[in-house]
Amino acid sequence: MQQVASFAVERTAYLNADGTCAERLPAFAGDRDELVRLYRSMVLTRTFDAKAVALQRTGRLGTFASSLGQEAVTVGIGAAMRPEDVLVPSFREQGAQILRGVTLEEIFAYWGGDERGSDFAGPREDFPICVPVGTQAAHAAGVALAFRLRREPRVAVCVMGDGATSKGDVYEAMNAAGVWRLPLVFVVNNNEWAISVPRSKQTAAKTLAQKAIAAGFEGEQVDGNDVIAVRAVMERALAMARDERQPRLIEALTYRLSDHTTADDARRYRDDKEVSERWKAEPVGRLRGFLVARDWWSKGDEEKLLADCAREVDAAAEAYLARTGQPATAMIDHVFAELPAAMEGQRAAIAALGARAGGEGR
Amino acid sequence: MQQVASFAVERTAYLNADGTCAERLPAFAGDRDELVRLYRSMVLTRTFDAKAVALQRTGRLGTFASSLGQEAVTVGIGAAMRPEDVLVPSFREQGAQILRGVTLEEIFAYWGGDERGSDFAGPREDFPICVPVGTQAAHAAGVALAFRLRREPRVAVCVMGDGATSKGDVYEAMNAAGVWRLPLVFVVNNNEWAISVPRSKQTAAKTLAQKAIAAGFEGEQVDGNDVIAVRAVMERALAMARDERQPRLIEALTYRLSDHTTADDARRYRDDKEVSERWKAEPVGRLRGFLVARDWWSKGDEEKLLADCAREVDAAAEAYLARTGQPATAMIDHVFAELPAAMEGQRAAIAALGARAGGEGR
Amino acid sequence: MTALTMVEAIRDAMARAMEEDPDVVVLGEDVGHDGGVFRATEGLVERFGEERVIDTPLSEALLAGLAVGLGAQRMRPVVEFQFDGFLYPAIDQLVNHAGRLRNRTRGRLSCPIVIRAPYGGGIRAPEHHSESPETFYAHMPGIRTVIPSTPRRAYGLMLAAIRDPDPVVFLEPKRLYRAVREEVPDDGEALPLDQCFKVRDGTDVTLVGWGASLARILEAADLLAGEGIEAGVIDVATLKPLDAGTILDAVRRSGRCVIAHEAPRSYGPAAEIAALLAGEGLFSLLAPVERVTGFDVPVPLPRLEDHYLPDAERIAAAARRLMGYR
Amino acid sequence: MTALTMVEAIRDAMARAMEEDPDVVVLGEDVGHDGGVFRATEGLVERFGEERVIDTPLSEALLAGLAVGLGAQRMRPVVEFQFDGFLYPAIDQLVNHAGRLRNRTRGRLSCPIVIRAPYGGGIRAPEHHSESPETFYAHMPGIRTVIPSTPRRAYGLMLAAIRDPDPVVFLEPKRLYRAVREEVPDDGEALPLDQCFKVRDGTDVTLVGWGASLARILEAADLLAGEGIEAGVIDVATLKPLDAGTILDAVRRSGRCVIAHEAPRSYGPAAEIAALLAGEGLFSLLAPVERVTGFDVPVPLPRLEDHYLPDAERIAAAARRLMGYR
Ligand SMILES: Cc1ncc(C[n+]2csc(CCOP(=O)(O)OP(=O)(O)O)c2C)c(N)n1
Ligand SMILES: Cc1ncc(C[n+]2csc(CCOP(=O)(O)OP(=O)(O)O)c2C)c(N)n1
Ligand SMILES: [Mg+2]
Ligand SMILES: [Mg+2]
Repeated sequence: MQQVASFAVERTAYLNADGTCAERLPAFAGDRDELVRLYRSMVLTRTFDAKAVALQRTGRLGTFASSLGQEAVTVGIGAAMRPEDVLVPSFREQGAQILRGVTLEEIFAYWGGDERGSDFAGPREDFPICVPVGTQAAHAAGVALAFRLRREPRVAVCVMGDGATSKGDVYEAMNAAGVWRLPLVFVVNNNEWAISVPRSKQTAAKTLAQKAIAAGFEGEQVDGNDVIAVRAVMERALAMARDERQPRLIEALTYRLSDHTTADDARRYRDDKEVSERWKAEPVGRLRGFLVARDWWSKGDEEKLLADCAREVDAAAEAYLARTGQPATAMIDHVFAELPAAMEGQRAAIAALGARAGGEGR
Repeated sequence: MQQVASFAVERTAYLNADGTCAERLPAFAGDRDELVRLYRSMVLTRTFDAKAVALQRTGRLGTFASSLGQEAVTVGIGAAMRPEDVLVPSFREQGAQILRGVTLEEIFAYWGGDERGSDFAGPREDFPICVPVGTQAAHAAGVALAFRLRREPRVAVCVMGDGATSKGDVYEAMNAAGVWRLPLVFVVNNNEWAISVPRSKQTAAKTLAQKAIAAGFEGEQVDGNDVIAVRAVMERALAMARDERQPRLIEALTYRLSDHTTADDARRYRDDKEVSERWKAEPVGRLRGFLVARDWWSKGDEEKLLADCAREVDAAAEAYLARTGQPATAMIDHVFAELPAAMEGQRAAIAALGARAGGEGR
Repeated sequence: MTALTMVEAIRDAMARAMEEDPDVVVLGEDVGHDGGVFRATEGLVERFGEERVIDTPLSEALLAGLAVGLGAQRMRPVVEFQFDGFLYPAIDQLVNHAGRLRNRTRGRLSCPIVIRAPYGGGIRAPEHHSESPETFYAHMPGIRTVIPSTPRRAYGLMLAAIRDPDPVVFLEPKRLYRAVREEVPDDGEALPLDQCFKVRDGTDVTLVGWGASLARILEAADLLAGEGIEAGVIDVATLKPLDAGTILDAVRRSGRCVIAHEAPRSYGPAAEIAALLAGEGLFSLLAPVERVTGFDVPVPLPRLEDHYLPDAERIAAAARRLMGYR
Repeated sequence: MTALTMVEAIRDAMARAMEEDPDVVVLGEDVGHDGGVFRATEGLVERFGEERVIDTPLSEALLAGLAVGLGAQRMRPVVEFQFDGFLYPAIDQLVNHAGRLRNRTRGRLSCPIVIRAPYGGGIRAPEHHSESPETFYAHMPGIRTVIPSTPRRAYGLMLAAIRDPDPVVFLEPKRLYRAVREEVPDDGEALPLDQCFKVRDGTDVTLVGWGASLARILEAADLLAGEGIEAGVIDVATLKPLDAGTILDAVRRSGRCVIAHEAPRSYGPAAEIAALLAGEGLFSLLAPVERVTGFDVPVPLPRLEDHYLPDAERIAAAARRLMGYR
């Protein structure tokens, strides 16, 4: 027998759980402003999530997927991407979306059951939230293929959960990214659970990063509760995708501190003890510890930030709640660029239903 | 950065292209009878393929996929499996099917457009030929799961082409095999082409064996033109699957010497020179060289074998051609265990059509 | 005996089938300790163990293909798909394999499987969680399509589906999972898989539907009764094979038919029933066949969903229009 | 100008669209140097290069998803699926994404893609190579479904499909690929995507179909003409959105309608047309609407295929039955 190929998976981490450093930090970590930006984004995301859950509990929002505990992943992604890159998210990347300019009000609207929430004023080419798990991976490959064919120095970033790595369409997209050398970075938010299914029942692969080996490119792990590490590996991966057309898979190791969504009750299938244990490694406190240790962050800064975030989120929630509804005909007016003649009767019927209900929808 | 996982892919080969040995041979290779059985099966398969192509060319068979040059893969698989194992083939494994007791006449019938060809008298639980590439992988996982749940010491063997490794459903099945530790051996017949698409355009993975790494189990390569090697790695993999519930992926390196099917003209997309070069490594001559070198095979043996195979194949072809047709109603009588009342009208209509055409179908 | 919701009745049927037949296994995402996102499999893993109630990886194409392999080995998998919108990856396996394994092997191998999925709208669910894809399955040869509309029918039809030797797609109107309770004796009695239910008598107009639309239809029938119009109601719980006789008989008497469903209108399931009436039923028709359906648009997100789903008023209005013809 | 086969006409249309618009790219398995298994893309890679004529890995779900991503970037991918039976893995992407990307983003992103596949029976092909899945696509909101029946219509409809700003599923009757030749000027003229073609006049009975069935229908019309029955023929080349007006007009005059297709009967495409007639068209009908279709069985392998596919005799027989009603 002869060895014909060998592979390795590496892991990057900088911050320990207490905010001290394990390794030499990347350059940007010397920049207080940048770290504060990351910190602020994580806190804003967490504030937003809490508000969304509260709105759902009081019947003013639909089912919602919080990113509690995973803010470093999504903020690290959003912070490293360029505006002209394209984000192809799953449904838990509000942190990245916010950094890219999707408004809080739009995100509320989406989860509030209003399609206009996906008509982002900001990143016009970003994909909307994707609910059917893993189906977005092929979209990201298509976007990256367009970049490649047009020779644009842009990168598509596809985010998915650990559960999504079991989907065949994700594998197909990765394989295409490998063979065509697409400017495409896959990020797996490994929060250890896919609703009630733990990582260990999802796959026998020792790491999720190694899924890339099947597609012929490299995968790596990163401490997903360490926003400095996430931002650093994302930056490197984006540069390699942009400049050398090397796709890459980044597995971010984190934990879903919340229920799967507001429709879920995680106590049915996992131990509260496990959850409280994992609170110790959560990303927001960790970066705060680091900032405080450097004297880059004070109690006053914290109070002001929390107040700012609360104000911003509350304002967005109010704007969302105050939104006027769409007319019933909105459901048919955007299906085709131009309404086919054959659908005019249906449009009239919908208009009549709208009128019957007293004008616009909810 | 810290290395968290590493993997390797190995390759097994015994016979050189000229029939000499590269490594110490496995025990069964000391048994002339077994090697002659393998040799005979390869020659029979090749004879069958040639006849099938000839029948197609003269309008007496439908489109047919020859296994020319790949006989060692399919015969190696068939020889290593136990009768109670289950073969889940693609469409180029006639060699394995024949060894398992599917009759030549049945195989002719299938490709001749007669469903009865899949009603094997022999291996009653084997799957029929599978045309939609890769879809059989999940069936094999289901079969292996049944074995596991019933604690039967049986193994499912799923065979596919190099092109099939790009299918997401194949990956999903591999992932399931890994996480449930199914008694399941995947064999990739890497004949370097998927119709006109070369292996290099199919995936950037350096080996196809490494596809297993994504699923958390081991993959290995074997010289697919060396029937001793194929049989040996299959035997090992079957034992590990049976006794230790370790699934495995075997990539057999071979070459499609024929057109993709009789409907294909490979000269459109590949060089004749490439093909003649690859004839030098074909498996039948290679094993013959080995047998002759050991004095285990004579010119007389060869002549007799060729004559026997021709006779067997011709007899099967004649039986196939002499088969009586099915009645038109055969198309509806096997759709459900019992014909639903709602379909009786359709059955009557089909019977009338059959009568209109003068009784039974072709 | 306590009254059960539909989801409880389905659970009872699965549990009973598992008791009766060791080859019955339940598979799906989160069907184990979570009990399924709608709790249809709650308690089953505790009762039957992890080898018979199997949490799968998140792979819908796999789920259907696994079922084919298990079925070929004479197991009887009951596979839960989490939502209607995630069943589509299974179509390839259903149409290319499950529906034809028996036929293509001339009966040597078969596929005694049940594909379960919650379906339909009306619960203000997220995107892709309110689909009505029954046409896809009803159009596939070799597959039965069943949709219950009450707890009792759900119980009997589920038992029948599991015991049936061929593949059954079993769509469960999620809006009805907990909407009503009904006495459901756990008596092991299956219901036939090829008979419509005559739910209400009335010969002025025949209202036809299934699943969650049936409740809307019954509301409409009440509205109409208040106006002196006696509507007969048929629950087409077994869409395929379709019990044409029951529908034709009723329309022969009423001369008028309204078919209601949530699926998009064009090439939707009502078309088959209307076609039946335009064929064999033509000369009984006093009035045009009315289809009250979803529109040819994606199901809107919750804010506009109410304008999309057929409701009692739309159904009643259609019936009233038909009463204008004699 | 030489007469072209349908496959050549489709190739000409693709080539012209690629000339006109640099955003048009062709993708699929074996579309490059092999020119596609039916040679529909022959010569394109030589002319437009490997960056615009792209051989893909063997991954059908990917093909559809890639097209969505490319479309969102304003490219116009024309994606070849090798055979009808291998399109099913694409359904998830088509129904969950392609057909609703524009709607769910309120027009911000869109999906100007064409999904091409050879379809239908009649060429004695292997298993899974003779499917007629048009119902699946015609039932999906947000997607157009087009099926040409002559070289000329194939050219004009393909051009229209590529230029259309929304997704089009374009099914090509493989039996007709090389069956006839016709003058097809490469004039860049597209045909409308929402109009039926009136192919033959005749007011005794209206025969409706598309794709390969159309040739059978025309044969039937000849047979009938020989018996003094004047059959009008309509080619429903654009199944969705359906041009109901043309069909209703014709049946208003004839009072009789036969619809023919190869797809399985139940919940098949003819049902939509029959439903239309049972609705708006009811009072024009002198006779029951006849559906001459495939059966509710998997398409048989070649030996029994002829008994499955509707032929001229079956169509004519249905028309004759209708002539018994006045
Ligand atoms: C294709 C598909 N199947 C099932 C679901 C239902 N579902 C929603 S989220 C989820 C689990 C996803 O887990 P993971 O990928 O780890 O992401 P996470 O929710 O943990 O962020 C499931 C099964 C879905 N949305 N899509
Ligand atoms: C899902 C699917 N897509 C496309 C095809 C058409 N097709 C038949 S064989 C083949 C190539 C298969 O290549 P490979 O897996 O390498 O097997 P080989 O033919 O070389 O044995 C293709 C594309 C198919 N049968 N199934
Ligand atoms: Mg997760
Ligand atoms: Mg190959």
